Amino acid sequence: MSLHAGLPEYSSEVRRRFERAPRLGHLAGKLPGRVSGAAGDVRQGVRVVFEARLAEGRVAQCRFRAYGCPHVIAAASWVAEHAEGRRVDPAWPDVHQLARLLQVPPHKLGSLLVVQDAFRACMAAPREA
Amino acid sequence: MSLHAGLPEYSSEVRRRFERAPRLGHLAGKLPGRVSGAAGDVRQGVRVVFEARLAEGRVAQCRFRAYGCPHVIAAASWVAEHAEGRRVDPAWPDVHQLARLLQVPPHKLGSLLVVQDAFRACMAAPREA
Amino acid sequence: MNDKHETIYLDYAATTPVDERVVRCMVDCLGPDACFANPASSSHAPGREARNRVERARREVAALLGAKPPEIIWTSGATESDNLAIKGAARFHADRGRHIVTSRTEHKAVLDTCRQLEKEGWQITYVTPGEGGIVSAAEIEPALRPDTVLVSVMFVNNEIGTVNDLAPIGELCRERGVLFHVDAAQAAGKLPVNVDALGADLLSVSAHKAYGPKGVGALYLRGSPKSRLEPMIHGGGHEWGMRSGTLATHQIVGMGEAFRLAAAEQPAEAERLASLRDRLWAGLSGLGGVHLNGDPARRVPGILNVSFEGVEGESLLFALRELAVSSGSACTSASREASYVLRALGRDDQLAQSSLRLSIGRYSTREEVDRAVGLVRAQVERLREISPRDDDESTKGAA
Amino acid sequence: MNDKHETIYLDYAATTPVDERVVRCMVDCLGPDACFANPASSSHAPGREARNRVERARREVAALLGAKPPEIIWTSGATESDNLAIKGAARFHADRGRHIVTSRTEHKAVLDTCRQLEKEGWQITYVTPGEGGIVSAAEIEPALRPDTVLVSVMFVNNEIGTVNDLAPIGELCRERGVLFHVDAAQAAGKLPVNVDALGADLLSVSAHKAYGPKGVGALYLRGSPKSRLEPMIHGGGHEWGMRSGTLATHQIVGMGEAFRLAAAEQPAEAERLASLRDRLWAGLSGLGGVHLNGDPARRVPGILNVSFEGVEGESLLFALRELAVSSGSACTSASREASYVLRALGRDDQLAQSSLRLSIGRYSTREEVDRAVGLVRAQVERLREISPRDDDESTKGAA
Ligand SMILES: Cc1ncc(COP(=O)(O)O)c(C=O)c1O
Ligand SMILES: Cc1ncc(COP(=O)(O)O)c(C=O)c1O
Repeated sequence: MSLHAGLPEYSSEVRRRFERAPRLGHLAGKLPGRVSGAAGDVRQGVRVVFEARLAEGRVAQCRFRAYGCPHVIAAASWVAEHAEGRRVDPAWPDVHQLARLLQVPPHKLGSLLVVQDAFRACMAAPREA
Repeated sequence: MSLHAGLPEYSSEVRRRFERAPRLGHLAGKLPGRVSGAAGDVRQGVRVVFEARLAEGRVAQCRFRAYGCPHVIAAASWVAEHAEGRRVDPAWPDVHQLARLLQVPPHKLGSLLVVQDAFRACMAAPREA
Repeated sequence: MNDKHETIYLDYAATTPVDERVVRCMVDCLGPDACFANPASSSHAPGREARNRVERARREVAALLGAKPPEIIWTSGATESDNLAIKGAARFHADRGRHIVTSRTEHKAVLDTCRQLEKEGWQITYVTPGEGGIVSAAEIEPALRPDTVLVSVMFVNNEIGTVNDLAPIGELCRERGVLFHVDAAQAAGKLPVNVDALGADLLSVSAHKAYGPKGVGALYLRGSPKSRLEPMIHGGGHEWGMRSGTLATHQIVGMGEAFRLAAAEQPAEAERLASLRDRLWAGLSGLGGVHLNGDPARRVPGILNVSFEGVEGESLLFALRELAVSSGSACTSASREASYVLRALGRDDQLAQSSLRLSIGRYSTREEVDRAVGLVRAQVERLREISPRDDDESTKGAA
Repeated sequence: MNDKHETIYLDYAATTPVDERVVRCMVDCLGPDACFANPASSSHAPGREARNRVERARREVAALLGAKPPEIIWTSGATESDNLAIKGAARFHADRGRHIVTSRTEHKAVLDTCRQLEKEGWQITYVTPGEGGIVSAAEIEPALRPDTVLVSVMFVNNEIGTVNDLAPIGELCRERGVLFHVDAAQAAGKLPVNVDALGADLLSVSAHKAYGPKGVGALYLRGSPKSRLEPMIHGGGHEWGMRSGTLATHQIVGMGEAFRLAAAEQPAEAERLASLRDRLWAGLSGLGGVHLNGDPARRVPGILNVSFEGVEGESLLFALRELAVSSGSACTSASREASYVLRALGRDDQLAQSSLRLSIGRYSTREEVDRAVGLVRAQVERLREISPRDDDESTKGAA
């Protein structure tokens, strides 16, 4: 069983985000402008949820939760952190950019797509009043 | 090559006779009553030669030479030594007795037969005048 | 936490360290002043001394298995033993039939060998184990056919540590005139192994699962050298022509000593390990949402295979990198593939994918077990916190 | 003389002791505090460290042969390498043809493997070596056919120490699109071996002929892992699927270190051995009636094979039991069988049967050589005295 059960090399950025998980969590209380979105399925090994508060066409705050490998957790954390202050942009984030920044191996692109999908779903979701 | 190149176990009698070769040699000078006989072929790995001096129906002296494995050398030495004093007996020696006495493995019986044949040829040979 | 911390080794089922007493016996057969000669060099005393040590080791291995020394054939490990047993018997008895029965939870050394025979025209039935992953006569009997020549079932499963119910299978095979091969790589030295009690005609063992060296094993062949197998490796006719190649004295001597020690120490050690294992399980199961894989009772003392709800396997393994453990999933391939053994047991994908095999052994201590429990609990709790709740956004399964 | 005297080891061609520097590297991979983990356990740091050492060793072995690391496949020794090379290539390329060319003086690991393929439908041509036992393109070329898929010729003959003329055979094979396998078990570490210079597609080596451990070897496969062989041992897919089974870290590391040392020390050591060997030959040939078997010039420094007129082989061996040497005849079988290599060379039965292989190596000293010469001279003289003269009784050949 051990033969193929190797761990990939993780970049220091992935390691740091996996350990500390910055932007992990929920946005507390009732928040006007709150949106949330998710993608993936635990049964397939990846599920990511984002919550954000939008204000004036920008992401004011963003939090994530993730079930997945360290790359997924790191990517979700990176997206949540870097979303804050950005204009809402339906084309952001981009998996290839994420893969480059975090040094994610090519066979993990599918998992990163789930992160992208979850964030885009969040941006497109109806805002809480 | 080494796989089958083993040495058999030799009994202490075989070892002793191989080392010291009692009764090795020739009967020197011109001897009335001398007989000699041989058997075997160096190309087949065994050749044995006996010389004896017969007197009054008995073997007075006996010497051997041998080309062969330690069992052959020991058997020839044993035969030469034990022949001395014996009555000439066309049925002596007997390979099975030799094999027992010297603890010769069964696959060597063929080689002992050469010893037996050489001695019997010697006994049956015409005497020197 | 960093990678330079001392790792706690909990992977004894993958391989064991070589016992220092065994190392000494091995070193005694290596250097220029040691017993290094070729055991086939029967023309000289050093060669004969090497041969004597090889034969003494053969007696030790035979003794542990309840076999006769000539029934032990040295190999390079259980993988080769499994190959030689299955291909060797199948090819030798090809005229009697070309059907083989085995189980879905065998080691790859058996399964891949069977796949190869399928390519060569044999038919193989792979039975699904019964309750708790146990293979018993109830699964095997319906699979037998008039042209079945061989049944191959492992003694102890290497992933989940369960002990199959072999004696009735052996009896069944005897009745039907079918050869019975047992892969005992994970059993020898861990629990009593007796070829007669099992009814085994062929039995594979490896040294490195029992504190002997890697790269040496043996195949038991009932009635050898009169009974025969088709050899796989030709050249010189060592091992009654069934396995050629220079015998590796130090490896064989190491295996002999390891098996001798196992025979002497197994009962006490099994007790110690069972109690450590129970402590480990008590600590882990306290977390909640932790499942033991495989029958809880029919198992070797050293192996625990557990699945964790709500944590992903690769993250768990990485979070636990201070522990040397095996995972039930293959992370390096494109799509993460859950263990075929756990799938054969009917575990759902999430649980199969987040399983860990923790295996303890001769050098495991209570302190290590306690540290491991603390680490697993902390990391599982942390990963569960990172994970979305069932009630996070829409439903769990939605895309 | 008794058996307890210190034996002088003159059987380095049968096996060598493991160099103490190699022993240390091996021990570093054995015990509980050593690098003992399974190199396949990529899920944890100890496993990855073991894998790193295996890969370092692979680079050392590749370097000695002028190969790329992925072209090295670990095996249990040259016997397995020869089997895997010949059967693996033959079976993989069976659709291209089923004819193989080899020589009558190959090691049994090649000859018995070829015999097995004959049973399975292949045709084999066994060429007789040329002058002095040397196999060259002149012998091989006439044997090639349009359906020839493989030529297998050893580099150095293990019985007589001759060096075959391989580069032109490699070129010939390249031209004809035929695979070329070289059994280099007796060459690696003894003389420069370069797969490109030889034109070899496959090349077998063993650790224990070069001061590494018994039970580990390697097969070089040009272009691996892209080029493929039919594997013999299945189960888990180690070594790019071409040889399954747990990698024996200490064995592989030992082979790597042995080959690294050989690469560093070979030129100087070859010179030292050649001069010892010349001293040995001078001493023996002084006896008269002593014949050197095999070409006197094209040979490795370590091996002398000599035949003695007028002495029988078994008695010679027993008389020389203070020397650990190999004999050219098989004494345990019912009819003493002379070496097939010497017979292929055309030696008459008496000389073939009374041959000795004396092989020297890293720990051989001038004093040992001188003692050996003294012993051989004394014992040959004694046995010749015991032997009947040509003129004893009737003629030599009479029954
Ligand atoms: C059940 C089982 N069979 C076979 C093997 C293969 O044995 P080896 O590692 O000696 O090739 C193993 C271990 O790897 C095993 O656990
Ligand atoms: C030329 C040659 N080929 C193959 C072998 C077999 O190698 P191993 O002893 O590693 O099985 C040997 C030595 O035994 C040999 O000398």
